[in-house]
Amino acid sequence: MTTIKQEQIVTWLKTCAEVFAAQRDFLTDLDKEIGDADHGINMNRGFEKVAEKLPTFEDQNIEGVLKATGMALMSSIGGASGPLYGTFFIRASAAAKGKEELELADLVAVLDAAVAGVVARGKAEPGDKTMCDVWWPVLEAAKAADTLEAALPAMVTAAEAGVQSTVDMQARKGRASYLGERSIGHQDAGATSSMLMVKTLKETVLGA
Amino acid sequence: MTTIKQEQIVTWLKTCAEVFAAQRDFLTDLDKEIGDADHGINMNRGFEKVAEKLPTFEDQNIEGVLKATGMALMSSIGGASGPLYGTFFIRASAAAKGKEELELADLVAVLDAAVAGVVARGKAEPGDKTMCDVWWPVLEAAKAADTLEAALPAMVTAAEAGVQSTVDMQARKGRASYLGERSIGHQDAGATSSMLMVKTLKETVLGA
Amino acid sequence: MKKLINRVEDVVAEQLEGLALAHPELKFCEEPRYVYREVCGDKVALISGGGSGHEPMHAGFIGEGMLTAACPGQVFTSPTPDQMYECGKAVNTGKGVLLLIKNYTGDVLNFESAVELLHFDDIPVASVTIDDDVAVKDSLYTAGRRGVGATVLIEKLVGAAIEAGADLDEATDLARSLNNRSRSFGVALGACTVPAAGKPSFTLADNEIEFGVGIHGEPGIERREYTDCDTLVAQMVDELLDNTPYTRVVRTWNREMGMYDEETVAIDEFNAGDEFIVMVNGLGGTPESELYGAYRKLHKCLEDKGFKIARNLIGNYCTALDMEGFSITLVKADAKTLELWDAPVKAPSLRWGR
Amino acid sequence: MKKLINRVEDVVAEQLEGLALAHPELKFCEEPRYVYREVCGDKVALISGGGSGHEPMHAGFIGEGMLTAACPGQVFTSPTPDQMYECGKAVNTGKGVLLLIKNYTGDVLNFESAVELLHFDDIPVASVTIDDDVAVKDSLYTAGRRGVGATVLIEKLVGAAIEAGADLDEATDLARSLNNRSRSFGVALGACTVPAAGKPSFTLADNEIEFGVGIHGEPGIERREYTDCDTLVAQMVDELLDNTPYTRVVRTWNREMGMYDEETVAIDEFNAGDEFIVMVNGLGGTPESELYGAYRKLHKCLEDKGFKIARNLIGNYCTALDMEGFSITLVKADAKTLELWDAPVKAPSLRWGR
Ligand SMILES: Nc1ncnc2c1ncn2[C@@H]1O[C@H](COP(=O)(O)OP(=O)(O)O)[C@@H](O)[C@H]1O
Ligand SMILES: Nc1ncnc2c1ncn2[C@@H]1O[C@H](COP(=O)(O)OP(=O)(O)O)[C@@H](O)[C@H]1O
Ligand SMILES: [Mg+2]
Ligand SMILES: [Mg+2]
Ligand SMILES: [Mg+2]
Ligand SMILES: [Mg+2]
Repeated sequence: MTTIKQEQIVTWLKTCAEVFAAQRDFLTDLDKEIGDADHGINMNRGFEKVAEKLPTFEDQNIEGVLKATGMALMSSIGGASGPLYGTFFIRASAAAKGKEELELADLVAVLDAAVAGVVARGKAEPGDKTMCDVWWPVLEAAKAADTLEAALPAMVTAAEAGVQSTVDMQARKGRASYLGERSIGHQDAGATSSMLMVKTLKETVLGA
Repeated sequence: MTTIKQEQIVTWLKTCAEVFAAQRDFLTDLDKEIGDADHGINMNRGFEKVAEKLPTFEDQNIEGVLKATGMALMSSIGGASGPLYGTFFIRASAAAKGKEELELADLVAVLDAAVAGVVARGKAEPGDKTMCDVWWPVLEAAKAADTLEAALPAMVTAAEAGVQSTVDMQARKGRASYLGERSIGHQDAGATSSMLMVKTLKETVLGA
Repeated sequence: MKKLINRVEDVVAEQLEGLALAHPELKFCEEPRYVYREVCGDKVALISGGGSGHEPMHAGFIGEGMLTAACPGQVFTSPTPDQMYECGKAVNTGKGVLLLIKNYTGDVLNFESAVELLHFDDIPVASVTIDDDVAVKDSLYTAGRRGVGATVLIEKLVGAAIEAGADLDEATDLARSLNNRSRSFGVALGACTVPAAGKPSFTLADNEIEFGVGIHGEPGIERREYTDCDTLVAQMVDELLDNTPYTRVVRTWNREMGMYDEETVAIDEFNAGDEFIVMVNGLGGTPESELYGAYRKLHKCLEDKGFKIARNLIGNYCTALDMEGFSITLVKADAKTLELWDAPVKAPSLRWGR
Repeated sequence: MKKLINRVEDVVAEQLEGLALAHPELKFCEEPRYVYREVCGDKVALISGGGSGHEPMHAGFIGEGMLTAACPGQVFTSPTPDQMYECGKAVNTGKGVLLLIKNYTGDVLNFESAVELLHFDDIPVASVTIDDDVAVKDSLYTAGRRGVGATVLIEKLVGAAIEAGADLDEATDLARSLNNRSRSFGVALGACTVPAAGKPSFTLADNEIEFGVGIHGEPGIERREYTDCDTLVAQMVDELLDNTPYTRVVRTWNREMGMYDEETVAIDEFNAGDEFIVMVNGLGGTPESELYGAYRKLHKCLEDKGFKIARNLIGNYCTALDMEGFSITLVKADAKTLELWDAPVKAPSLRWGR
């Protein structure tokens, strides 16, 4: 394996829909601690919509699939995570222009654009206790790897460490920021959903 | 002892105020089961008012004391029991015209008028599960006795039996009537407060 | 129990003080307790009252085109006769006083005493007892149908008629006729907590409701299984539209004789084609959004059965403290009724056209 | 959890359907979801929106003299950009569209996307982000002060200005200036239950409250001991009157450039002698009577400190489902503001003069 195939991207999205259905209550509970108890519901609704619409765009190239995914998320999630994940996929799509498969360098470029989009929208900084605290280390891990086979597990490890790192942070962006110091000690919901997406990608491409 | 003295009536009313303060929650709990959870609060408020006003009328004869008590209850209890107990004392007062003390025959006449007043107002019939199911047997017991010493304990026994008899009745008057058969199995609150007044009278006059 | 109050004993007085501070056109007499407005012109005085805990009913409905005054009792306890008596004396302009009574034993006994006291003071007085709660099936073995939600609508409609010049007899007849055309039914999803009692009046499992409740936190006529909003509303509509005859003794104060005339009167039937003013009323702890969810089903049920909703009122109007639940009230309305409904009203909790 | 709903997924749609059935002057578009009225005349369209669960806000405030349209999201979740975009296109009369945004990350991100979409469709568009919640102390380490109760008052006042002929820039300036003169503070005595979550969002002991809550069932800035209503209101007034400077970056859509201009702006001071429009707002599970109890203390506190209450609004206007608790909002008002306040309004949940 030296590339991620279009079909794998489609499978990844379908599997994400299953993962977010299964993790709905878990993510919502995380959001209950320091948010408004809806992140799991939001992600589940968003990816249900993606799965529902997939048949209408699953034949397109990776650019098209990612773009349609972004639009579906943008118009179904709502909340803070909706425009952020929507932007993530729409920017990723632009960086995947014309692609039918992704080499490691493509993956890095796609991720780079996607994460930059999220940061441009949400203006998060490192340590703000957001999904970006997962995406930055994930991007670094991808950049540091030599092969896709090495990159994907390293990205998962980075994502899991990123999620863990949010526990001790004080939130400075989003709803949790209103809790001030009381936000410390809780795992960020959006970081967790991001990690699940990374993990699902790795499992889709390399197996569990 | 062959009469109930004016001072004993005054002491009785003061003691009733203490009894209803102490039994406030108990009576309210009874009313919670099949009513609106306020009978103890109502009786407590009413007799607190009587105790507060007593200094302004405790020198009057029994007629005056009972009248003022009835007016105080009427304008402070509210609910169903307010006009009923108010009427009870106002009618009792009329039957105690000019009295400084009550012989057994006076007590019977006073009770007779008082109970008739309650019935005229509330239109209760025997077995309707109301305070009247205490007052009727109490009146009978008083009528059947030969001396005050015998009458008072007999009245208490009748009152206690009257209260017990309400347990198995289905309410047909007042708020509890709305529960239909669900009112069966619960002791009536107003019957209980009436019994407490009888018991307190006996203890005031004859000792506990 | 945790409530937004200070000392339990002061709850009613402090809340009324707040009301009068917020609405300076309402005056507040503390001893005996009543709230009133200066009546503009030579009009009949319309007085309502009852236990507190049903806010905004009644004091929130004092204003142009609605009530002249209200006599609030303690929480869930009817007011005492001296309140209605002093209040009636204070607001009577010479055109007389109409007392609206909700049919609960305590209310009836206390208000009827006040009727007598006012009568003996030579004040023209009348009273109408409202008994719209169709959850109560018979009048023989109970204290009769309770007075609940229809009270709000009757206060509005009779207030409008008085504003338009109705005299005491006309206002009384209107109130009585409206009452015979009014039906309500209430349910509780959760109990309320009377401040002085400090604990909820009953507990319900997650799949249980009290079906056919009044407005005093008392249990309903039946504990039922709860599945969802639509099923419940459909059950309530069946109760509301049931035309099983209901008669009871209606007491009318005879101002010549100084005593009550008694007459057995039946309520009106509801038949397909009838037009209604409809109220979906929250009992205090149910969000307005959920009331709109219930209204949706009610609207469909009534239309399916050939009835027409001419006007609607949705919100918390006749509550039972913080009880979770709601009631539906239907008033059969003709053109004249709708005209009275549409007339301006300017009370703290019901306002339009002014 | 027991709620007056059917399937959790249908809650918002069914409740809006009920609203539109009850108020046929409101139209309801299901996909994407928005509620609107036909605008009479060539007026600016005033659009608000946000997560559902705050009823009657916002759809209950659509009507003559207030909102043109509202875009409801899922419960406690901001709407998506396509809703505001399609809605804006539908209600624009040519005079442009003003979007009122509550300052929550989700709302801001979704609404600002809609601003861009409308702009690229050549529709004159502006947005004002409301951030009145003084419980949030700094804008540097948080997402900034939340938009809460003042939204209701600003919707009313700007709606009146638009009714009176204000153009897009005037309406925008007014909204922004009102926002800088508005402060709110909320507390929770008990949590709410999001239908989809099925359990309360937090639990409080009998002597605890959440101090400084928003309107999404989230915990407050601090858990405090609760003693009684008066003490709590006094604490809230201290927070509301505190003049510690607060500045934040305000974003103004530049219709020439097609981008946001950013400017650091401070809020106004409150000083003795100021007149206020005051709102005591229930969060959904607190009875109106208790709000009047709170108003009593608020009135006294403000008068003692030399402020004047020119107008008041007491009731459930900006709620958090069935949360027990309330918020206080103060808007500093001049003669012009009061004139706008007194102007007629005819929305399902706010009505006078019509
Ligand atoms: N400014 C931001 N930048 C990046 N991520 C953010 C930002 N604000 C919030 N988030 C992420 O969004 C998640 C919350 O998403 P969600 O619960 O769906 O939305 P909401 O907070 O509107 O309810 C947070 O856990 C956090 O990871
Ligand atoms: N018609 C009636 N005749 C006699 N007693 C009655 C009648 N109706 C009610 N009662 C008595 O009043 C009691 C309830 O009093 P209370 O709780 O103070 O008033 P309310 O029912 O108005 O809350 C009942 O327990 C019953 O004994
Ligand atoms: Mg959330
Ligand atoms: Mg009682
Ligand atoms: Mg009572
Ligand atoms: Mg949310």
